Amino acid sequence: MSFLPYAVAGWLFVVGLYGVVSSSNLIRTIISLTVVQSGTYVLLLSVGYVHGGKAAIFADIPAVSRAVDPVVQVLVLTDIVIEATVTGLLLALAVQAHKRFGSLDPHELRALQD
Amino acid sequence: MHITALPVAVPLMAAALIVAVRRWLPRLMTDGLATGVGVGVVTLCALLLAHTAHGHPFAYWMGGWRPTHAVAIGISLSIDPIGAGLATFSALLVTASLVYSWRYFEAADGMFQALMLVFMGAMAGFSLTGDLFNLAVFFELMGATAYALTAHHNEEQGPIQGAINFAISNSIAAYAIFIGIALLYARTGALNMAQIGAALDHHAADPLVLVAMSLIFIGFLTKAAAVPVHFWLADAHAVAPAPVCVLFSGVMVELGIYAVARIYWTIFAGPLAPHADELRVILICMGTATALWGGVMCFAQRHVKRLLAFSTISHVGMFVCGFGLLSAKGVAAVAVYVIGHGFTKAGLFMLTGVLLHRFHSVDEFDLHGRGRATPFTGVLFAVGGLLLSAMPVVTLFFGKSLLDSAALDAGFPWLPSVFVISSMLTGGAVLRVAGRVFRGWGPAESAEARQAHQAREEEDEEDAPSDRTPLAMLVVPALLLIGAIVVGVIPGAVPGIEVAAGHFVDHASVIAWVLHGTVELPHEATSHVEGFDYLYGAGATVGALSLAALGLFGRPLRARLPKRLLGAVSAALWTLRRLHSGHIGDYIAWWTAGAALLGGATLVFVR
Amino acid sequence: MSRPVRLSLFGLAGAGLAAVLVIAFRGLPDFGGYQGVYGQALDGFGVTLRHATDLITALNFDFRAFDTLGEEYILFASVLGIALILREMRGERAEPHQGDAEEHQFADASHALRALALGLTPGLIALAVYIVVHAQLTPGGGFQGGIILGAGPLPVFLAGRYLRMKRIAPHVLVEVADALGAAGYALLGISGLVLTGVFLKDALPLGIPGHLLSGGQMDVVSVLIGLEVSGAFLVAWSEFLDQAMVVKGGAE
Amino acid sequence: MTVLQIVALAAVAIGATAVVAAGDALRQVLVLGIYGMTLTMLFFVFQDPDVGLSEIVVSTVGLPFMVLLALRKVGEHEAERAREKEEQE
Repeated sequence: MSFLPYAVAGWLFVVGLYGVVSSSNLIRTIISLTVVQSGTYVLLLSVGYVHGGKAAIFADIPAVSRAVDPVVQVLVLTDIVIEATVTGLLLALAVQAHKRFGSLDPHELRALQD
Repeated sequence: MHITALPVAVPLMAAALIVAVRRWLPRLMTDGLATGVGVGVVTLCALLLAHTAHGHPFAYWMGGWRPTHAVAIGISLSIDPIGAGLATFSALLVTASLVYSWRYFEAADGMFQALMLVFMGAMAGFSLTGDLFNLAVFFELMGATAYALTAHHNEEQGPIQGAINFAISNSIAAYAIFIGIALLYARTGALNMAQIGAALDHHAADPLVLVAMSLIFIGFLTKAAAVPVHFWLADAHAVAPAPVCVLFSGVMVELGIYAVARIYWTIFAGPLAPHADELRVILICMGTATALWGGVMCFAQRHVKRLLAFSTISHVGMFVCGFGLLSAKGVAAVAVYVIGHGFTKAGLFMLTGVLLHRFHSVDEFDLHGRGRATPFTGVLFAVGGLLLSAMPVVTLFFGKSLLDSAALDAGFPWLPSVFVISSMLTGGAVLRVAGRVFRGWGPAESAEARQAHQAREEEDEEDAPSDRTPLAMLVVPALLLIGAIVVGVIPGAVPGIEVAAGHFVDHASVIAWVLHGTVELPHEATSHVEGFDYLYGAGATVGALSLAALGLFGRPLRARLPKRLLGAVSAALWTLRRLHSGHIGDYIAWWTAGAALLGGATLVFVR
Repeated sequence: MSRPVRLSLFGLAGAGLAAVLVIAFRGLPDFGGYQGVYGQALDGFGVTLRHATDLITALNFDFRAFDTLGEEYILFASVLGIALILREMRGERAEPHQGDAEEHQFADASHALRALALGLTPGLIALAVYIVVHAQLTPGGGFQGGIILGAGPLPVFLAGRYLRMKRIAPHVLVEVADALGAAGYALLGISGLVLTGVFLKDALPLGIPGHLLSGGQMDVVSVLIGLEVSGAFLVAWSEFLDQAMVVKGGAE
Repeated sequence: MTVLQIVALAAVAIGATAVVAAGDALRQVLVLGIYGMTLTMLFFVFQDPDVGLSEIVVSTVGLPFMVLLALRKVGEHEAERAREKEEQE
């Protein structure tokens, strides 16, 4: 059972990749990309979890009690900001792609075939 | 040093300020401001380089959070000559590119200059940081800026598609890096690279460490564009504006290699030392495949920017091999080669920009003979081709002779011939273009008419082709090409890089100076150029010239070859080209395969 | 590659990657049994050193503030990229159709619903400000508060008044807010350099843990980030809104 | 491991699969919103309230708004093209 969080993280990563590879609509590709990234959140937070630990906020608990690892949370926070912004950038590109190609199917985007 | 953080902070702040006032600032002032900041950052980086070059690498702790009991609680910039040198080099290229683009296009209200400055700060941060997660943050920052810059010409199909492929490939690469970081953090409880390295020294290379290494490697190698995770590069480089390509090919891709090398030597060198032989084979296989694939595809192009893009991939193959030799000499060779290649490739992309500016096309056949109108560009272009073939006594030549000698030392006597083939193909392709475009040599029509449309559609933002080239657009590439010639012959430059590489690969000493501030640096430069190096170098240049001639005048010769052989070759080439389909799903399928292969290979062979 | 070929390649590769990941993950410490030196060191003296009760904020805005600087510029660069990519192209025209933009699809909404939506705006802004200034005390900070602050004007749009929303949050202003927030963060780092000799080092008094003005520069950082994030998200949203509501033509 | 954690993890795994498997893009946006909720729940049971708060503002406000507007723009395009086609015929 203790392997479950890690397994879920791996699953998110691979299933998201499947979404990216199999997608026939760029907006779906982009959404699948966020699933890949959420795999990294789950892995990081699972790594830093401590049984019985509290959130690392010491407003009303004594500082000596066990807390979950604060560092991984900060990494995930950064990760989430990156997700939101890069996704926005990609969506802008998708909107523009639809204007230029008249389609969002990667198969129809044929400007760069070698 | 007090100024340590400024190469990152100053360009970022300047970019934001330019955006804040961009609607009211005249174009001239925006350009002047951006260029001024560029010059300032080059100076700052050069000061860092000068300080460290005399044997004083040091760690700068942000916010004053020095490590307590060798546990880093803050983020360090870990400054050594290689990192500071790369920061200087990248700042120099951004500045050159900013000057070049003064007249290049109607930059949209300062957004272009602001993005270029962010890019500059991101590359400086990437080169200097000593923290693994911070490295990934700057990787993403470089990425976000680069995706936007790629799509600058938003009126055309190519740039949009190129930017999408670039962004998705590199985002997934970043996620792989995050997974690797999570694994290392779980094992060591550290994010500072030196501290992770120190913690891993007590462990054997178990599967967790090996997979963490593979994922981080494949992530940064995606940025570097090694086979089979290289597909995005040709797309992005073919469509980005020329001043941006200068940075992509000249330094961004090389930063991927730098990250891999830095991470290996600081973090993994301890546990992997007993397995270096196996790892060497894996990396050199990858590098060789990249060098040859890129070289062949390069020679097969007629779209000049795409041709240059594949030549970059081919050179990345050499860099991967050079790093993969896992020796100080290999690192030194790559460092020298990166400088020579960066200057040369930057110059060539700028000259291609001149073609685009003058004739609104970058198609080799389309431009047949038209380049006679601008002979100076032609001379520079041909010089660039000769430089790429690593002609004796230019910077690239010194890099290559070091690379050859490192390969022989490590027991790969066949590797120099791969390098020669790569130099011949990439140099030959550029020389062929020079001959066809600027002299009108060879036939004006290709045997196959593909690609032409695509290359012609690529337009400058100006409406009509112009008959004059702005001075800056010729002076800057000329200066860069001169740089590519002379850096290697500056007395002490190459031996200095060798000494720096010796420090770079000294795992224990890096940990000591980052975490404890103690510096002990005993290395000396040992190598010198041998007689056979000149022979090899001259051979590659002659080979490149003959390949160019073959490409220009070889059609009658080709008719005499046996049909079956010709058929097999063109079928193989056709397959290779089909793989570059522009379909992001294909690219990510290959990316997954690359990650699985690298991870699987390290798990199976390194034990 | 054709779709079946692509999917079969991925089938093999994905299975391989999954296997590699599982082998690696087996080496991880048991879930819940993590004992890393970094987190423990901080748990030990985060509050005492920084006088901030939310250790996450202390890490984000102080110990690892340099990461956050990079992160804020990722946001800045992406939003600049969005504006660059979606800038008007030849053949496009930006003309709000009175019927479409001024009173768009929610025009049928009852007055009560509209009033409710409009009433949300001040509430959202108040909530946002609370979250931003309590960064060092309770969960949340400049980023979370910034998004909520940015979302403040959105109810006006949802109430069917797009053009009025643009009047509440004009494009130029939000862009300048975004840029000044980003520049301010870098400037804060440099002012640390000037005042204390170290980049990003805190030059402000730490205050009493638990108080509003505790944690030194964290409050300043939080406000700057709040400014930048709200500006950035508003720029991004209004670029997309412009595309959806007022930009016509330009298709090939 | 608590029951709540197991439930949250299972919900996340199922949610991700549903996002990838969802039929059309509009439905996918909806499922993505729900997936964001499951992630938020997971972060709270993992004692990470800061992260949970971030995830909830991004997944309920930040992203869906952009995705929906992008979809609307694309849809409007297709309608326009269809109209032009009709006119030509």
